Amino acid sequence: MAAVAARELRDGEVVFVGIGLPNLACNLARRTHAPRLVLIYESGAIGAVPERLPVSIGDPALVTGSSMVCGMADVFQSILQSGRIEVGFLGGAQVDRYGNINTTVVGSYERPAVRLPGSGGAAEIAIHARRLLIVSKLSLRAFPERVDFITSPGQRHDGVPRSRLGMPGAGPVKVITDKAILEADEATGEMVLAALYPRVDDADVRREVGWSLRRRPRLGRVEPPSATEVRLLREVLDPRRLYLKG
Amino acid sequence: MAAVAARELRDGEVVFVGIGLPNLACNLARRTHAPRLVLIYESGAIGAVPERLPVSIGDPALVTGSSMVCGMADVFQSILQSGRIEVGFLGGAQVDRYGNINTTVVGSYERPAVRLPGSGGAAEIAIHARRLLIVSKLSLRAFPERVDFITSPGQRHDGVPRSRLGMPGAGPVKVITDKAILEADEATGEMVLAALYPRVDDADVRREVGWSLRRRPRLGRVEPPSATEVRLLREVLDPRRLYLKG
Amino acid sequence: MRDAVARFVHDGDTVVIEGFTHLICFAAGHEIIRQGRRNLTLARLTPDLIYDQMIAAGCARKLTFSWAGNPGVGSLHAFRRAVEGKGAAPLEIEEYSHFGMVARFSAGAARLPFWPLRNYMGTDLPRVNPRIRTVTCPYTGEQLATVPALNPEVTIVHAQRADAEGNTQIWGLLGVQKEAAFASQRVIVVVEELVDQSVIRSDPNRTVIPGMIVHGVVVEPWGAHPSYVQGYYDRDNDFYLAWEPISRDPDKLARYLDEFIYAVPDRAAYVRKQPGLAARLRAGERFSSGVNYGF
Amino acid sequence: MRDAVARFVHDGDTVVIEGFTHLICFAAGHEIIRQGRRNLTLARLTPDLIYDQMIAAGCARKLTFSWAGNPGVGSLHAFRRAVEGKGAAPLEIEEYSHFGMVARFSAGAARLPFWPLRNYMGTDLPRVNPRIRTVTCPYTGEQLATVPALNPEVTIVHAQRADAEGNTQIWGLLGVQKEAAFASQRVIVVVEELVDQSVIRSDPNRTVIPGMIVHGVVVEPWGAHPSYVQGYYDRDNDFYLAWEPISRDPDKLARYLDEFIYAVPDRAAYVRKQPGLAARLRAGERFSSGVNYGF
Repeated sequence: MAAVAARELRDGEVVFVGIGLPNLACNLARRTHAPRLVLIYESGAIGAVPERLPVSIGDPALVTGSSMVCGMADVFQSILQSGRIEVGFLGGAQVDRYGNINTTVVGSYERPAVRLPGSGGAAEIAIHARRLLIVSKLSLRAFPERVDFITSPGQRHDGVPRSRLGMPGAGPVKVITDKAILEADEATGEMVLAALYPRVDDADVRREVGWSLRRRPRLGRVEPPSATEVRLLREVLDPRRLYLKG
Repeated sequence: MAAVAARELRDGEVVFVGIGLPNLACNLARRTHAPRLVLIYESGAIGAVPERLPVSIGDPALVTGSSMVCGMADVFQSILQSGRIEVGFLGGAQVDRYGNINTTVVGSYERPAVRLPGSGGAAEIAIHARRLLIVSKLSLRAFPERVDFITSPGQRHDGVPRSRLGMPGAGPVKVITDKAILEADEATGEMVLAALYPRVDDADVRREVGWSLRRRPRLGRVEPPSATEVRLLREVLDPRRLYLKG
Repeated sequence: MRDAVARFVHDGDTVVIEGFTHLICFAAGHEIIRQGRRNLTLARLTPDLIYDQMIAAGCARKLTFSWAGNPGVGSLHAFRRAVEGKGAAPLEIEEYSHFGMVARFSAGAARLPFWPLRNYMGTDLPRVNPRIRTVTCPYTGEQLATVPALNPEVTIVHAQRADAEGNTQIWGLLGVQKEAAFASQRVIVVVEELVDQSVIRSDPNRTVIPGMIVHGVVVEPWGAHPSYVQGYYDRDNDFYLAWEPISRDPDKLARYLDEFIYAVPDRAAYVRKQPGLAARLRAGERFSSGVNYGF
Repeated sequence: MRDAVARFVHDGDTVVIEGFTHLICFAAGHEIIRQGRRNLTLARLTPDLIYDQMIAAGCARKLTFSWAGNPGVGSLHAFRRAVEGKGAAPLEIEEYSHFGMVARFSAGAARLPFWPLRNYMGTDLPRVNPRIRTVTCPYTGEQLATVPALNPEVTIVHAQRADAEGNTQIWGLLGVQKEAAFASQRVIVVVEELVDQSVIRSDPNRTVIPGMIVHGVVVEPWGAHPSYVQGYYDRDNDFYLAWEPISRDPDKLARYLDEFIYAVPDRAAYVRKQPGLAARLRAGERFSSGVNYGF
């Protein structure tokens, strides 16, 4: 998933980087096709060039050698709210038909079965980033028809498109999973099947999605990670396998 | 006036310092009875210890050796609006019966006879400083019954007391002139005669004030500058007589 | 630290120990636990291990926050047990996003009653938090979200250095240290090093918190561990990993509190109990050069 | 500078050359005059000598400001003639206080349509400026003043140093340089020194403006004279005094523009015309020491 996500980034773009896989993807892109990618962390590090894989979004390695450190009021007001983030990355415990994301609770808010961490910066990233990439492993539990709680808004809320709700960014344009890539359909706002990984078919994906998944007329093929991508990920970026499993 | 104004400052107070006489008064107080006075300039210098008399409120000597420099958004929001300035100092082309100050226009706003600089930080200093000292030379032109334009509000506006208008600070409590000290009357909000300089009488002051000036039942006597005050002002603080005339 | 907490932190207060990953003052949290404060409203963006410990110790009545997890590791289990109804005591929560919490501190620092932000449309947060409201722009007519000011009774800020008057310098991640301090009625600054005022005054642009708003300065080396201090010591990521099994098991958690908080009198004793800290975490050297303040 | 002004500053634009006493980019103002820009809306807190010169040269249609004087000296006479109806051309004005202008830039930087502030009650400013309005707090019901966002087409910021990507470092007085840059559609940074990015990256907390919002970087030593640059040269207070009689007399002012602006091709020539500058104004040395960014 990290290698697939990395390919979605264009050189010179300004990316709001989350921890974990998104961080791996951004640093991989910076070392392959996008050396001028500007990495911004919500902790306030801009133009970070981490010498080690940051364990948290506030790792000291994000500060040392970065081009600017600013307070979080500047990050959220003058950088994110001002529309300067071109790409946002989010994961989520649940992702639904319209790309709404839940990282707050499983079950009811008042008596949750599982209490998750909550929004952090996710709600505002989903609202303001010019385009949003969701990264999440495919499973029936993670892809319900409707999330239990909307932490970060997707393409529609109760049938109303996001632009009508006043959201500046384009919202989730792609969902990158471990088996396929889904894309937002321009007309309906639904996440539809757009491309398959090697040795995965249509039915493998449908089995793990909780709604009747539509598909693009012509499906793309996701290229497997190249030897360079694999080497960089395993040997340089995450040699201790903090985020890469298997 | 500088020496008289300096005596109004208590040790340890936080003072918002204007340029010219207020700056002289603050630095005199710091070198006499109030060594722990905290000088804050609207330009963002906090705890300034200027090695030379600053010609402007943005002089580099206010920065070098100060305890903090911050942006002007912090100065106005987190320091002034938050109620942390204990004393403000303002001058003005016109000061009226209720301590309203005009530094904007003589004549009408649309076709002014004389266009003055405007508010700068004066309006908000008059609104937020916990108490305000006005420093102005006495003259009929400078002390009209009603100013042509209210740049910085005094004790009353169209008869309404400032507290009813939602102003946090106590407003102008004293007007320090070159002949007398006026004080705000607690009941009426009017500036009334409170103390006279040596060799000045009641009538000398009334002659230069454009309203029927009331007086405290018992008038104070303003002590002339001491030898130390005169020496500090003339030899140390303003040897080139930028602000001290005569 | 003992005197500062005794004097400035009272039962029932809203208490903020801020710091975004960087500069989280565990020394202050531990002392509050030791002194047995109760019914606190704890507020910070990321409760982190420090509030998980304070919740487990029974200090908190309420938590105001925006992201409650162990970053890169997992859950804060004492927090989860309380919220999922499995804890010893109930815990009221008031929840925002990071931007919302930042805006609450900004409003508090400016002493405005609210802060406007373009946010929350399409999310369920305003449904479960009625303090997220809207205001109509007097120029464009559009609706914007608002959050209310947060003005805690006491804020504790960890920093690299300060002078005796409390003029405080921070570098590396700044989080909302400045806004939280300005928003607070009382401010305690905890520093790695107390320096002469000439050090502060030689680089005034580095000062983040002015002494005029500081009520107490405490010198406490290693006071942020297992959090970190740029230029002094690294984050103890191993401890953050170790917290997962400790906090998952209420008995283990109680034993941790006993051994590392109740049984030690102060921070110096806490550091002595862990002799490898300096060797393992002491920061390397990456000095910046100076700039000219002359005129 | 010639290319940057030609490319980024257009007739009819709202132009901001900020800097509070410190870092006022006269080099940019002079180049705009030389290139004969017209119908500009000039905005800054303190018009200072730079906008007095631009008004005299006929560049401005409108002025947005909060304090229009020659600090410690007297008036800006070209401005006064225009406003008092004695100038060659009318000048529209839009007037705030400093706090109001700061709030306008803050709103612009955050891309909010307005900013709330507790201000203006009891003053005549809202009477003459209908863009100062009010909003009702959704929590307390109280009325607060508002000002509208200011989002200029182009902002020019002078600074001590930047790297080639526009990451810009400033120390000494910061004014509203950061807010004005973030509020602007286009940003030109003018620096005393272009430095390698390793210099910037060795002290990232010193960076005030990130390269990602900068459109052009111009290297122009002495570009702020007669304003000043902390650590590089002092303010030319003698010139500010000399401006009073020049600006008071329209003929003298025209001759000044001819000699020091129209007759010189660029800033280097302007500096060569005044051979004593460095000897008179070069800054002394008061270096800060470095801090450790290691981990």
